[in-house]
Amino acid sequence: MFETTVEVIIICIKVGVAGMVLFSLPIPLTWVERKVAGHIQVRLGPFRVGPHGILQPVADMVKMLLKEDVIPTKADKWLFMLAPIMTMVPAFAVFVAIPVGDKFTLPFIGKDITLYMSDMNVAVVYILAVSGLSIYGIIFGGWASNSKYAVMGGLRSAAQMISYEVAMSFAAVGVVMLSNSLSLVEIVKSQSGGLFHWNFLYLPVGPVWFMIFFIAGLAEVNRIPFDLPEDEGSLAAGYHVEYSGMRFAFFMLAEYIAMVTISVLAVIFFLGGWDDPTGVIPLPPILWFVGKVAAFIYLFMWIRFTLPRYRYDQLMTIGWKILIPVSLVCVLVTGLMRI
Amino acid sequence: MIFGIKDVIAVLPEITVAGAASCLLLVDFLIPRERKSAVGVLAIIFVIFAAIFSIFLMGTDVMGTTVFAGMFAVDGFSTFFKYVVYAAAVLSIMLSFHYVKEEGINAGEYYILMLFSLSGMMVMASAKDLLTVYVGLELMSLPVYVLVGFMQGDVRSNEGAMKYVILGAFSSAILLYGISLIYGLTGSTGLHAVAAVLSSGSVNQGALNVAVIMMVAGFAFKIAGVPFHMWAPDAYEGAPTPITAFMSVGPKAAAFAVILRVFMEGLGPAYGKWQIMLAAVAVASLAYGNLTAIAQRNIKRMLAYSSIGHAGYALLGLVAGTSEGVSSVMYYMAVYALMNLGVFAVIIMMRKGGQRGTEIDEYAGLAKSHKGLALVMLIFLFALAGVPPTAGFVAKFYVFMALIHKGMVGLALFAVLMSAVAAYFYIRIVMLMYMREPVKEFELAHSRGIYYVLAIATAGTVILGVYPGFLIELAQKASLFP
Amino acid sequence: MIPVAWPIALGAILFMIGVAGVLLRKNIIVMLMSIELMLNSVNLNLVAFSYHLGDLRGQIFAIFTITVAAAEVSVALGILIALVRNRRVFNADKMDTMRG
Amino acid sequence: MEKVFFLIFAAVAVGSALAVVTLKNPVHSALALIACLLQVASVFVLLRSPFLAVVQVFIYVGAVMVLFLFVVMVLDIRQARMEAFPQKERWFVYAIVPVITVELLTVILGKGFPRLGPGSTEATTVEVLGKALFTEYLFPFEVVSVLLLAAMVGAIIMVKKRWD
Repeated sequence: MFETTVEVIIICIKVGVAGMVLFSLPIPLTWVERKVAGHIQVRLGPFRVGPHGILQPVADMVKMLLKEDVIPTKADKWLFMLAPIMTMVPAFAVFVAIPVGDKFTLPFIGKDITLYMSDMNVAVVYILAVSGLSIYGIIFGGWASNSKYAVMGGLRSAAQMISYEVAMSFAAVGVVMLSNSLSLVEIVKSQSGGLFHWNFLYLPVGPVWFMIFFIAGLAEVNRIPFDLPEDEGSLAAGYHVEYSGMRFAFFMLAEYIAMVTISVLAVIFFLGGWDDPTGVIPLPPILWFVGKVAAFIYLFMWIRFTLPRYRYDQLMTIGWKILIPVSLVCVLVTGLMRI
Repeated sequence: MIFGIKDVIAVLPEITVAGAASCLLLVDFLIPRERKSAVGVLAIIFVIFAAIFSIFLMGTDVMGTTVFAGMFAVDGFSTFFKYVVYAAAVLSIMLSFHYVKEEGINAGEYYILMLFSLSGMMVMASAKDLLTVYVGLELMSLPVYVLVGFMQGDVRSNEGAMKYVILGAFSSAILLYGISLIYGLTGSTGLHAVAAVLSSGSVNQGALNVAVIMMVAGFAFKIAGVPFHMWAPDAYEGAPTPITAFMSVGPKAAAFAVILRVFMEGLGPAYGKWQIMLAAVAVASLAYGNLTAIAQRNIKRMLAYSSIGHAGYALLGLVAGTSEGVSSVMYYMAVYALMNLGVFAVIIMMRKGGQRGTEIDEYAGLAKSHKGLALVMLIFLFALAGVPPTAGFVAKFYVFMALIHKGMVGLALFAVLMSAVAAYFYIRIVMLMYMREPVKEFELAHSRGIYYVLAIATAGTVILGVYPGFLIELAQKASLFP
Repeated sequence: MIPVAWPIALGAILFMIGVAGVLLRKNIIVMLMSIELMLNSVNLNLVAFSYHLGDLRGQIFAIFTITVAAAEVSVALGILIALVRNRRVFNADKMDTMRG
Repeated sequence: MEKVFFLIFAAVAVGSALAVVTLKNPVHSALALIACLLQVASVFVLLRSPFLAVVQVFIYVGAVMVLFLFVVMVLDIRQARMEAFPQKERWFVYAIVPVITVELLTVILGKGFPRLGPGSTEATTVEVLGKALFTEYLFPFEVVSVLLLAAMVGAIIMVKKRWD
């Protein structure tokens, strides 16, 4: 009985910590994103609130909280209110299956604590499935707003996410073939032993899989150059054009978490997770992990402020005519190599 | 379990057809729009290859065994039905060459989808496990749904396809529910294992009843048996005519192959349960199909109701539940394929320019200007009505004999009565052709494909009527219980 | 441990709700969704039996059912789009070009 | 504990299934169906079939339902969504469906399923399923692959504007 209680308490703590981290992540991320934008595009970025604008996110948050929550008159009220939550829940639920490290031993008590909530043996499929669900918030949000731009944005999003989910799943299949497991912990373990054991460097298919995953990931989280659903030029702001205040903040939150998810997955799938690339630097594994993820997030931002946006038909062409055929060939090659 | 070359050889015909369909998808890109018939010709060639492989398999030691862990049977029964569906596919493709140009739907995918459907039928004919039955059934149905709606600009085609797909999916769900109950009751989906458990008698009879009802309902949908026939008239009328011909023959034969095997082999021990249900479906189909056909003005619709009636006759052979009954159903399907395709060949010939050839009145006075064609049509209609000495008569006679030998004289009498009713609406067309004056000049579509089909179908209908022994013997040898 | 009767009962109820949906509703999209409901109850049956029989077959069958259902839906929706292009109908009862 | 969870899932599933067939707006029906499918996926987890649960979420909820919504939105079914419900001319269905349901339940569950055991506590692993799929069930697997190709060709040919 005691054992079970302890287990339950540990799980609760894990959930609490993960939830808090995820909820507070956008606060630094928005600041970082604007600063990166400022530096890349040679302008200042936020500079007024606090030193180097470091308190800007706080000001933003206050603004979000105080803003009027507008619900359009002709909107489908329930769906309109439900939609932001529907994007957010899957974004959080994904993290149930994501490990951030193997385990560590509590000092003094000598109890092992794993750094993941559950090591599912279907984790890869679970993550693909659940992260795919966040699309519903976008579709329903766009539809419920009863606005042309919002519906168009929702439709584009649906088409885009479905198309790129195929390529993304293929990339996941490739990783599963390379690592022989559907469990994320196992996938990381199979890459342990330094840089040259990482799936990223499993030549010749590793880099290809990585690129497919990365491009599909960019499209899945609607980031530039694939942010057609919120194309300001032609669609105002896309599916969340009618949203304001906290509900809008929820969408933003979900978007940032999705970006983090893709970064985390890329690190776990291809960059050895918490594995030390050199094998000699005595850093704790979790720092390696966080460092890799942070580098990835920076990469996302870098791309956002450097590249222009694709046209919609180009987007579909890339998805269906390039990524998917390449994935198919890659599956074949990987299969032959793994026999 | 490792699979060997034997398993691959056993499914060589299926591989040929499915592989041909996939390859033709690519070849189709190279062929310009006005020459898409080439895809159809290639399709016919590949089907003939498959047929050759089927013959070749009969001589090997694969014959009479099951492969792929008991999923797939190679036996005389499956080969017989495969030949029926090969014939249906080849003849329907021949009928299409002219028609698709006339309707402006000459796309390569038309023939390719027919090949996909054909491969599904072949899987069905050999299915030895309820899982294979289900996937085969769906592989057969999905392309046909699309083919029915192939005339994109025609609302009737779209509507027919929509009704067909909704009711088809509905019936699949019902069938699956029955299959899931069978699985729960017997712990298996392999037909032999199911039969073994059922004959041991230790099953929940109530749940078995429900399962059998669901399966009868699901299969009755596929063969358009009353009261699960609502899709048939609309789908038949809306579909491009060669597809109507194809779906009235091919899927029906494949569905009967599956029904025979599932009920006789798998649910054989529950004969008492399904016999009465199938008899009810058969009687209802005979009565409703034949009586409603009388009132039709559209010939495709009339043939839809007539096909409902024919499904009733064929079901009677299964109701008898004997070896003779099974072989009578097999013979019936082969003959029905020939005579029905023949009638449709004439209908397709009548489709030219502004002349649709689908209203019964359009046939008035055909015999005055086109004696040969009218004669051929007369032969097919007589065969469908069951007038001797055509093959249609022999087929019906053989079914009735199976019933009488089993002691079901009442059913046989009812069926005879219904064929008298049926004779009325078939012969009405004959009267129209011979007794009335033509309203206007007939335009006929002259196409080599149609001539071939007419020749083959006429020869088959007449020869099998006069010398039925050869095919009957074949059916008896290939029956499930030789 | 869940008794076998429970999921089977749930399956039967969902199945009948699906049947009622197909028979009662006229909106084609809702009819298709009801069919999905029926297929879903079939999967529930198969998985429950598979679990209680200690046999894989049911789960494999359910995987096939899900796959085939997805294919079926794509074809059905394709046909629906073609139909709607020609004639803006969504109700099964309004499909009345053909009679007899 | 499991039983409590099952009852919760079952109650939500039945409720949302009823919502699917009674709600007037197809978009709301779709939302209800999504809820129902998720509940059934949860039941799969309770029945120790985690792989099937995620497949259900992945394919049904993640792809099929998006397709439904996509079509609803592309066709802009807003105008066509209203329909008389309940429909008077089909009153008999209301009478028959509950009767059949009760009958189904009593008949199926009356004598039970003698061959069924209590069920194991171990979850089916993906490895076992994968092996079975590629050995014993190889043939249906290949047939389904052909079927998917055929369905893809069919769906495209239906929707594509072929020539005008």
